[in-house]
Amino acid sequence: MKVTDQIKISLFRTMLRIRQFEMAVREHFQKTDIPGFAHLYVGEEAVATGLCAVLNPDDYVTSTHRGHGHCIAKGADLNRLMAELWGRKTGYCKGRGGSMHVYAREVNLLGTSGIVGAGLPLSLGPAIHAKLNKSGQVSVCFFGDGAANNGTFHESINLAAVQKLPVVFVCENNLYATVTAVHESTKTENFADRAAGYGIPGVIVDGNDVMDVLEKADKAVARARSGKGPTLLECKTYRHFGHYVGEPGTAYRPQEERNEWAKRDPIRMFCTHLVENGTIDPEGIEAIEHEVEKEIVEAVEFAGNSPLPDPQTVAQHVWSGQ
Amino acid sequence: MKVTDQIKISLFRTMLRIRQFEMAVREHFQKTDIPGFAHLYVGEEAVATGLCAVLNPDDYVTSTHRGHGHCIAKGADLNRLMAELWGRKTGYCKGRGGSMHVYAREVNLLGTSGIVGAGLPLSLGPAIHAKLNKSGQVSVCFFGDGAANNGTFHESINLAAVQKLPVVFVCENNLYATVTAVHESTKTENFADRAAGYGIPGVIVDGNDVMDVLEKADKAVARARSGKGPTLLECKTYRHFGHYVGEPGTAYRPQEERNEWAKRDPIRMFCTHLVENGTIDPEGIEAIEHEVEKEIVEAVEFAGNSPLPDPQTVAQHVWSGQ
Amino acid sequence: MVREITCTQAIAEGYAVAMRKDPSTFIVGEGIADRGGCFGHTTGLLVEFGPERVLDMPISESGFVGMCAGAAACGSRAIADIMYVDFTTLAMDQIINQAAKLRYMSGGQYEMPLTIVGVSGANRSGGPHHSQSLHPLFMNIPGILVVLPSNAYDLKGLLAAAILTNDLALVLPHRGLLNARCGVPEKDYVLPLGEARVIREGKDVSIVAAGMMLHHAAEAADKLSDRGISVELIDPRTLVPLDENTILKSVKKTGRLVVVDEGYSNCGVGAEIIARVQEKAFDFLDAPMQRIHPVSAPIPFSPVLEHALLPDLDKIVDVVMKVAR
Amino acid sequence: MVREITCTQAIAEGYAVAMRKDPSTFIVGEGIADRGGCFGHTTGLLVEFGPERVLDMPISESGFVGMCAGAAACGSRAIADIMYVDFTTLAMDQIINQAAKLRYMSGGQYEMPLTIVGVSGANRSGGPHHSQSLHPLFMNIPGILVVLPSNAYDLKGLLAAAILTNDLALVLPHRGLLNARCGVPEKDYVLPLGEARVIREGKDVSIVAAGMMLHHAAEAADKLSDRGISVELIDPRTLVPLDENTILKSVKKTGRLVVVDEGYSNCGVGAEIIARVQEKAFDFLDAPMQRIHPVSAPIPFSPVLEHALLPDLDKIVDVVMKVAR
Ligand SMILES: Cc1ncc(C[n+]2csc(CCOP(=O)(O)OP(=O)(O)O)c2C)c(N)n1
Ligand SMILES: Cc1ncc(C[n+]2csc(CCOP(=O)(O)OP(=O)(O)O)c2C)c(N)n1
Ligand SMILES: [Mg+2]
Ligand SMILES: [Mg+2]
Repeated sequence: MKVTDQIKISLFRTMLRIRQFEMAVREHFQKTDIPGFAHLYVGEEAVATGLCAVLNPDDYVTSTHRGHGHCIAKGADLNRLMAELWGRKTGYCKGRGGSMHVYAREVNLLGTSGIVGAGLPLSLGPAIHAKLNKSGQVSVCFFGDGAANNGTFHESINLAAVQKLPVVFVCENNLYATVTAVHESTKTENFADRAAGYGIPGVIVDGNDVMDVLEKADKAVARARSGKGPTLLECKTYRHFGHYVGEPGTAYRPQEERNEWAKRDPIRMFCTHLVENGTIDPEGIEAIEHEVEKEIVEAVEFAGNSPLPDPQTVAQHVWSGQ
Repeated sequence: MKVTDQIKISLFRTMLRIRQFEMAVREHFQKTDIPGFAHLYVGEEAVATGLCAVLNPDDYVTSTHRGHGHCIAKGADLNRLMAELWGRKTGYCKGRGGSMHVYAREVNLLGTSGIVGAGLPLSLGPAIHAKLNKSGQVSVCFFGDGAANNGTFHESINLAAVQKLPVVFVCENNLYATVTAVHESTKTENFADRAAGYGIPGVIVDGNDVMDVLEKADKAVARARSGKGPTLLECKTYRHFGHYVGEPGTAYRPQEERNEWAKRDPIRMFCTHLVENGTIDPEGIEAIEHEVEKEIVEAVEFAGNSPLPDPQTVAQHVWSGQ
Repeated sequence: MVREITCTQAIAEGYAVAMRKDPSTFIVGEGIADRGGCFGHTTGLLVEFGPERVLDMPISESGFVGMCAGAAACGSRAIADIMYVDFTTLAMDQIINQAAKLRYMSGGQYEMPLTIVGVSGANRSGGPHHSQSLHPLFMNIPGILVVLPSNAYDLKGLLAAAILTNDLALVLPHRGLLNARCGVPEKDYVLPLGEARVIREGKDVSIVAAGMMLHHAAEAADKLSDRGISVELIDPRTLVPLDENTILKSVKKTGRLVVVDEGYSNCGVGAEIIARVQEKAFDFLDAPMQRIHPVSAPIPFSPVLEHALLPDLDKIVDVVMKVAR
Repeated sequence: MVREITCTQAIAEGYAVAMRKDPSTFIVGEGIADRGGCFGHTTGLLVEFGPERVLDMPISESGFVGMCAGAAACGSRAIADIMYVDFTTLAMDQIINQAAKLRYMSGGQYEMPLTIVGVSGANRSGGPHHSQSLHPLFMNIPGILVVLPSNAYDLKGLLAAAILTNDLALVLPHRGLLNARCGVPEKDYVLPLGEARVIREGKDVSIVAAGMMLHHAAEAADKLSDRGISVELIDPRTLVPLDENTILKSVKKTGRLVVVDEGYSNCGVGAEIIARVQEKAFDFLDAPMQRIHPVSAPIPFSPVLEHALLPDLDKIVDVVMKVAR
């Protein structure tokens, strides 16, 4: 894939969109406009953005509990996404799902998930569906370092490998699963090393460098699309905030480590790169910032003004034909 | 461990004991003396034998649906084992378990299993129990190539590795899981390669050479006992008969392959080795054969003459204190 | 004269009916392709439908059930043949938390045309891990159809129907009935889900029993008839949805009910049916309703113990005698 | 005056009681060691009992529950803190097929002193994967104790008791009650399992309700009393074993029964209790018994829907009014 300036600017815009969306979620969660839980993707925007940039609109994505970024990068409507988080009727799932159970069929998003690791088996579904239909679609499966120690990781990757399913497995290694550091839950150096045990390629990616993500994702997606089977990408990255809004994320993560990663903020790094290379000038950046800000304000307004679901409908959609 | 002639002869005796036990099981299953299912270990005797030869009596073993060999190698009483297979009151489990659910506490056998892969998580239990008690005991976990594709494999080995539990994971790769060849269920060349993904040693073993098994098991057990954590051993081997008694095992396994492995019969090979090296003479072999035969005849008699369980006791042992 | 086939053959035919009707249907499982399944119950599928639609799986129950759920959401029609229902425990998260909830969680965006087929029930010393009747667990979870056929005719038609609905369905052929034969048309057909069948009419006591238990109950009904007790016997055929009306109508006539089920008693099928009947036909009841289930213990291996655990002809006769008094 | 603590603190204290009493007891879970558990419910355990007995786990529910089952068989006393009961689906095979059956399968050779603790129930938009009440599934399987405490006092004493038995136990604190306080002695104590408590005596209608539902039922009882209906309210505290006698005694007095439970209706707690009562107190019943459960749907995220789904004060009052009439 040739990465034109236009594409680069759109990558920047997507990352910013995710960032600002998440900051708005944070604010409105704290104001209790948003119920339930909210796990923010701030700091990890380059992964979803670089990955989804190489996908076709009809490719599939399965996501995690930390899924807003994947939804946005895949093209989900910000209004309907925000409304879902607010538990409104206009949300993608009519308020039934909320942050941890967003599904958006119009962009082939097969769900965020409240069960860690559950997206891995599910992600094989779109892949075999595509294979049966010879549609050339690809399935991308995001999951965390914590999920990588669940049995679903093993069964799913092995099964995809042996069936040569068009899946790209994307481990977002942000070094922690809730409060547990990676080295406390596995003795492997890199999750990418596990790929060899399934006879597929494993690739380490700088998850804070959107261009590195895009480049390696492009290869993995091409490989999947051409029928050669899955790839395991391990994207090293970091969340800026706590595990969820309300959890400070400081007690178990050394200050120094947090500072180091703050310096490597994916958006700031890419912005600097774009400006330094003359892809865009600071005014251009500012213009995008304003445009995105407007989108987010609009999404918040849309969500806030949306009606609540009708309680009478609570039993609807359990069975088909309802 | 220094392998004396005496030990070698006892290895031979154990392998033969397993073989003859299994042949008796086969006969009495076909006669319908033995109900349920019977999965024979014939052809794989060197694995259990070599492994258990380096264990202490109080070390633990978890086994599989193909578990008679593990039971015998661990020192289970042939009479009580056979009686269990016959569903008799005198069996280890008073007839509640049968072939696929044998437990023998007196030799720390934590069970064969009707659920493939279920022994892997269970095997961590004795290990952490031993660690808590600083008892120096080791837990050995046998499982098949088919089980190695189950999520329990992944979770258990990773967990044992990160907790440095004294476990030895023994993959008995007999090239098939029921009718499915290894290469149809995974793209990995060797299961031992998966060990790297958990940061532990993975070792390929000639599962038909009892001396190779013993040597590598000795190292793995020593490593576990000294607190360095688990090892994954992959023992390449082959079952002579079908998946269970009644399944011919021929349709999906090429004749040539079966012939090749028949030539590598672990008992015959070791017998030749012993005789050629002068460890024992043919008369000595014959004497052992007769002794073992007697043991087996006795076990069959014991089982056949044992009373059935009392149907009135059917609800006993569901709850503690019953 | 109608051709007779076994339940094993009926499974293969039921699969084929659905796979013919909807070419988006595929089936996965362990050893189900060229080997025809461990009971021979998928014989012929690979030849008719080809290797793309009939796939062997590694021993990865969670992986392949989840794959089927995902594919079903995308619009394929999926069949996960899980061999024994005892193995659903390994895929429980994908069944309960994903497949059964996916339509609902998505607000109706996705359908779930997934059918899981697992041989169920105790028979000839399968032992604790190959004998269970786990349907009450699935009945408790909203969004799962539960089918418990008692004969090859129903099995073929109900299996096809389950596959062709857009709901998650669990179909549970009984291991002890796999070789049982009955007349089954060669042609493709589909039966409605949720319709009980009155097996025999009677006026003294109603018995509800599905799967293998129906056969014991039928024998019991014969014996009871000799003793002057007239049994109305009902095969619910599907437990979700349950044909409550047929049961209520019967109990309103007889005033007495016995439920026989091979699942466990506590929070089981008997409790559910009894609770419904007392609510909706309270004034018609002449005696406490009874339920007959296995003894509350894992299913033991030894034939004598297995027999002691399970409901059988004699236990049914005893209980019905008591109820009829 | 007795000190008041929350259910969260009561969990930590219940753990500590058992871990002090039996030094072979250890606890595992995700983030339960130096972080004190995701609800703060294991605070202090690491300091008191050390890193060998308080261990953090990878996200490997099947792995660590199985490990605990194995250790329990060997003679350690094991606690698997699984965070939310919704995650038991991932360990279902180890729970149902291994731990619950191991003593039985082994013919009594091994004990199973394993306790699984999972926060249960819907509260403030946990959504479909963090709100379930899955106890009916476990109640159906022989060999599992099921404890559903309604307050901090019971929680501490019943949790300790569950850990100190040699049976597999599931203890399910309600998420909505984690911050609820009541008087709890500082000293170590253990309560008997299987003893219901009559929360208030009454003569018109018996209500049985555990966990969070007890609190709604208690409010309803107040309101009903204003309307002249006298409710006898029973907290079963443990669902397995169930204190049938206390319930029967009450229904024999009132002639009317309503069961409220947060698990689903189909093959649920209401069905079970109703089936037992009609069998054993048939002649005492003056009206059909009723059960109140959530609407049969996954638990939705949006607060209005969540509220619509769950039993609450008004629904209980309505049903009891109907029953009492
Ligand atoms: C099966 C399961 N176990 C535990 C949890 C609780 N939990 C929610 S998020 C999380 C950590 C996940 O870590 P990781 O996969 O690395 O994702 P991250 O949060 O770092 O993005 C845990 C343990 C859960 N939701 N599901
Ligand atoms: C969870 C589960 N899935 C499927 C089965 C059915 N089954 C019994 S043995 C077996 C094959 C096991 O293969 P492997 O692990 O290689 O052991 P082997 O029989 O070759 O010794 C299968 C699929 C089972 N018992 N449990
Ligand atoms: Mg993480
Ligand atoms: Mg094998």
